Amino acid sequence: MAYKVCIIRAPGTNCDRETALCIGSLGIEAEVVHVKRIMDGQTHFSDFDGLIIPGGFSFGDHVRAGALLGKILKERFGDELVQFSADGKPILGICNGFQVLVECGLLPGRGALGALTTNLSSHFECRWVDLKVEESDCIFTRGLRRGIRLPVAHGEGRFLVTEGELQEMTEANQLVFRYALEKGEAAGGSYPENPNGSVEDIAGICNKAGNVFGLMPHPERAFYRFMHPRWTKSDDADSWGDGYKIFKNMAEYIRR
Amino acid sequence: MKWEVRISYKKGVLDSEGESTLSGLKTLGFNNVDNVKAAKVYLIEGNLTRRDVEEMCERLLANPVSQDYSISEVK
Amino acid sequence: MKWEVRISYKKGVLDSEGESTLSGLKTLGFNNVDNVKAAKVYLIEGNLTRRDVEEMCERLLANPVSQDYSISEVK
Amino acid sequence: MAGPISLDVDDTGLIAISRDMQLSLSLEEMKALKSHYHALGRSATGIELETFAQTWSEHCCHKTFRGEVEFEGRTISNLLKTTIAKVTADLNPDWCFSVFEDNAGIVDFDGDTAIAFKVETHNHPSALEPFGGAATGVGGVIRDILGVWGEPIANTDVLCFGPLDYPYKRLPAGMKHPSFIYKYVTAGIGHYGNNMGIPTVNGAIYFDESYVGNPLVYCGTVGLVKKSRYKRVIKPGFSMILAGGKTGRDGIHGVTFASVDLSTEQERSVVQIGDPIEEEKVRRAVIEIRDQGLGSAITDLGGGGLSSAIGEMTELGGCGADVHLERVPLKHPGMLPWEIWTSESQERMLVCAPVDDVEAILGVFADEEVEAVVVAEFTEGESLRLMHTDTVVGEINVPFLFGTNIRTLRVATQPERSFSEPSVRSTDPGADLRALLAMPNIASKENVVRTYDHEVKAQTVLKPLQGLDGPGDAAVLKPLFDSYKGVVISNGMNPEYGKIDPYHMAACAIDEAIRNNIAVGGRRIALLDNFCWGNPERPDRMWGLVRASQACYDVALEFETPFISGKDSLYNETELGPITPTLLISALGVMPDIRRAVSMDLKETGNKIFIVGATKDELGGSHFYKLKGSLGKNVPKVNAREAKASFDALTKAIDSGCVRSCHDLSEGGLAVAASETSFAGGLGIELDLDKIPRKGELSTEKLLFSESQSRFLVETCDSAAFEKAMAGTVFSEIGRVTGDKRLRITAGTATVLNIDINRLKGSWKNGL
Ligand SMILES: Nc1ncnc2c1ncn2[C@@H]1O[C@H](COP(=O)(O)OP(=O)(O)O)[C@@H](O)[C@H]1O
Ligand SMILES: [Mg+2]
Repeated sequence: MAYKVCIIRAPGTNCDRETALCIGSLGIEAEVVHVKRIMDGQTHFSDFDGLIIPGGFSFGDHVRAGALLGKILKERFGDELVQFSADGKPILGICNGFQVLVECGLLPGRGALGALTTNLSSHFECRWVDLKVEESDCIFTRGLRRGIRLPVAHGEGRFLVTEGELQEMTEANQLVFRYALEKGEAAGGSYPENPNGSVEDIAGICNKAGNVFGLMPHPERAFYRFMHPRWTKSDDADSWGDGYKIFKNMAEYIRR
Repeated sequence: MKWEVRISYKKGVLDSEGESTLSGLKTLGFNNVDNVKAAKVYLIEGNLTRRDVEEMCERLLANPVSQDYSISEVK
Repeated sequence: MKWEVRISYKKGVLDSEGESTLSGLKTLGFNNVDNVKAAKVYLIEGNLTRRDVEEMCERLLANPVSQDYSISEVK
Repeated sequence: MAGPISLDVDDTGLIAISRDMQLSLSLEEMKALKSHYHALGRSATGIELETFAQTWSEHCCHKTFRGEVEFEGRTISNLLKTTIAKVTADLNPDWCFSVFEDNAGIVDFDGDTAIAFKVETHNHPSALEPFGGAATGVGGVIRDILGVWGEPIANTDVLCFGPLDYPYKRLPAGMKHPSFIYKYVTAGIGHYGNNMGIPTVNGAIYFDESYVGNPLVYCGTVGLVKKSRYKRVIKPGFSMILAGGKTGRDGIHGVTFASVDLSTEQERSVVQIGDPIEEEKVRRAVIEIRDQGLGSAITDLGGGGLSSAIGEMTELGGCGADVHLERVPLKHPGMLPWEIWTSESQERMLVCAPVDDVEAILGVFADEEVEAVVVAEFTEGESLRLMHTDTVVGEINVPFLFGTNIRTLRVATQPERSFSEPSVRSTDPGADLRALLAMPNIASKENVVRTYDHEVKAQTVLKPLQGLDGPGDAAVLKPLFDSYKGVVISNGMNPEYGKIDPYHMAACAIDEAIRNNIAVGGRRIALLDNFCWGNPERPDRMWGLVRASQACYDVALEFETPFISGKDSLYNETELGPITPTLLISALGVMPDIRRAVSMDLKETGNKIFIVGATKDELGGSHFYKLKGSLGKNVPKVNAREAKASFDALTKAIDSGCVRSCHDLSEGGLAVAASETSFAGGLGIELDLDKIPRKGELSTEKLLFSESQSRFLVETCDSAAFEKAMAGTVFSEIGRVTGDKRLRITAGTATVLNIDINRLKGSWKNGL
């Protein structure tokens, strides 16, 4: 049986193609679906084995980044998505997708609240960052141990949660990626290593079960080594980039 | 002194934030909304005259070609 | 009816836009500015009660973790 | 003006009509109209005159470049055809798919895939409303790519501003300060490109006092075309579909017939704020229509709005059309027919299709939530009929509209100027180098570059910042999933040299664009020219334009690099005077395998450093002289024949795999290039000036800072292989990569400078 992942898009989503190519190259069928088709009832989330919310500027990121798409998903398809996640199907939100997951309440977790707000620099920023991979149950980062490098490109990536929820998330091993110094330890808020001022240098989080994952960096822009900004220094242009493993894990998990 | 500066788009200039907020609200079921306009507000404190604040608007905060600004004192 | 919704950062959440505007103004020589806060305003028209507008804020316009909102009627 | 306008008046009357309706038509043109309408035996209508004004405007038909120029006692007719386009005609390369014809130039790439490239300027709107002006500039050139059925894959931007520290006191009233323009122009470019998900991969920022009040905003887009889907067929009976944003009173030039009341006047804003999300939806729909094989022709709506787009379509089809203006979706109710016809509202495209395709095309637009309507039908004959509801408001003869050729005559006279070489010395070369690195034109543009997404689409293999954030020479993209073929994009521009000599300025811009491309591994290069100039009616400006065009012919021919498209923006003058004539050359190269791409950062201790090309006493217009407050005289000159041989050899060297890094020498010369490659690699470098191949006697500072063209600094891991590839060209081993982090330059045994590379990087990073 062919497994299928839904890459959901709204007007302004713009990383759907490259994201589909990544998961698609791993033997999973990737279908890019306009959210309108879900709203019209032509397509259902339940037809898929996984969901990716890719990067971009859904609905122009008006109101707040990811807010409009997030609230539409929450209010119109909240129950369906909660069920989707409860069934253990993987959900990946990249950049704008992470913002959408937070706005629709699938991250940090059901009922709990978070926000991804304007970068401390107050502007959009595109750069590669070092990430520390934390101990977690996140199914997307299985086998990732050492630090990795991925690019970020966003204006609203400063993750905020209340004190209490942060503690709960930490205890439940929901922190997955933290912005790090080149040597590997967490950035401690220092700029530009932490590019946006996120609390606790948080770059990516998952739900308690580990099958819903949102991150600001773009793994699809680090799928092959030749996407890395310093690939010309070595001669392994052909090998995988640091983002590959995230999609590979997703594919393997779906086929489990 | 505390001043409030409000920057909005001039009539006829596209307010895409207002437009998409309107359609977002409708999608969420607020069918009685007819119109939404977005604007930006700066609250500026300091030992400043109205003339100073006007100058700030002209030199940095607003573009007179596409935006209107209004200034009011906050008591 | 016409309502004005104002969205601002919660206390304790750094208002990066306000900060960068402050430093921009200082660079331009406005040395008397002490503080700048940025906020967003929506002017919403329609047959709406205050309760409707509150609901809009809770359901879409404001994020409870990072933002406060206030509503006033525009006459 | 609803009523007919009689052209049966004398010359003064004609001039008055042109002036009052703001048609910008010359007396000759008005007279041609007069006799045309006389023959027709009727008066003109307002909308008809508007159409002639648009179609015959400088913007649409390039009067200066296609007109006649008196130059050095002879008459050049059609500068474009006899210089720029002639390069392409003479070379006639079989890989040029479409040149100087459509909205963008198109060259072959890989099988059925071709590459389209276009660069436009958006200067005046950006002076008025920098954010909106720059954003709509980006949006406009993206539509040029959509307008050849191309899928946009990358943007470039080259920006020219006044000095950021220009005194406020000296600004004329109403003129915006360069720092305001700089801030909002860069924000506008980032906003549009980022939101549309098109990476901004390459560009430049340049400062000069002449750009105060008249910034230059060059926006370019590269796209992929499927040759088998490139269609331009128009036949009577076909329909024209207008799709995208609503049409409003934006950017209507020809102000006013009947007196306008205040409220409408307010709506008619001169500037527009583009909506990238709308254009992103339009992009998806257009590509889907293309891929489904629907539609028969396409074009964008830019200057002149519907009047230009539909007019050009009828000309292309050799037919007429019935246009139903009341069907156009409007932003502002009650717009008059002529306003609808000439509105320049953004984010609109025009698709032509046989009737059988129309339903399906409308369906694709609807799927993307893009408004689309059939606005016109092509008809037999040659009449462009404009209708509003059931009234015919205008009827224009298409052959007359496009065939009337009133040649503009310009005069070119060389201005009398004299130049001299200063006698400046460098008593502290290290301090001078640091000062150079901090000069705004040389300093790091990272603060701007990082506000643009240069990675979206995940195809950017060589990025604008390379190694430890060094300045890359060119961007390399890998646009196809299943091929390692690369697209290489670079720029060249040297306004400073033009202050001395426009001919050599143009030659250097071409050399720079090409050598940037060569440096990373690009080849089979196509060029775009983009002239921003002052008023061409002034003989001195016109003389420079002719000389620069002549250089384009001479040099590009020698390099065997055809021009495939271009643009001119003239009349860039304000009360502060004309801008420094500015020619941007954009280069589009390809490479067979991106895994061979070479970045500019040093890679490994012990590798040898070579310089390619000869160094000469050419500091006229150099940044070293500028630093010392002089302009000089000895402007760099290009020996294109020698340069081509050495570029070809370097390409061979790169393909052999022995080149580990390569950086071109430009502003600031050898010393600046060495600093950049070194701090970008985080490694030291040791150079001996005595080993530099040169022409004539050169002092130390001239060796360090000369801006002679066609030169590179190359790091190789295999000197023998490199020397073999380069045999027969001018090059020399001048140093090596060192493990310490110092730039050490000697002249034989004497130390010229010895500086920590991080100090150099500090100066460079904090210059802006
Ligand atoms: N100065 C120029 N140099 C080279 N080509 C030019 C120049 N001006 C116009 N062209 C060519 O003429 C064609 C039409 O140009 P233009 O009228 O600017 O098109 P558009 O309005 O679609 O931008 C383009 O393909 C362009 O290549
Ligand atoms: Mg065009």
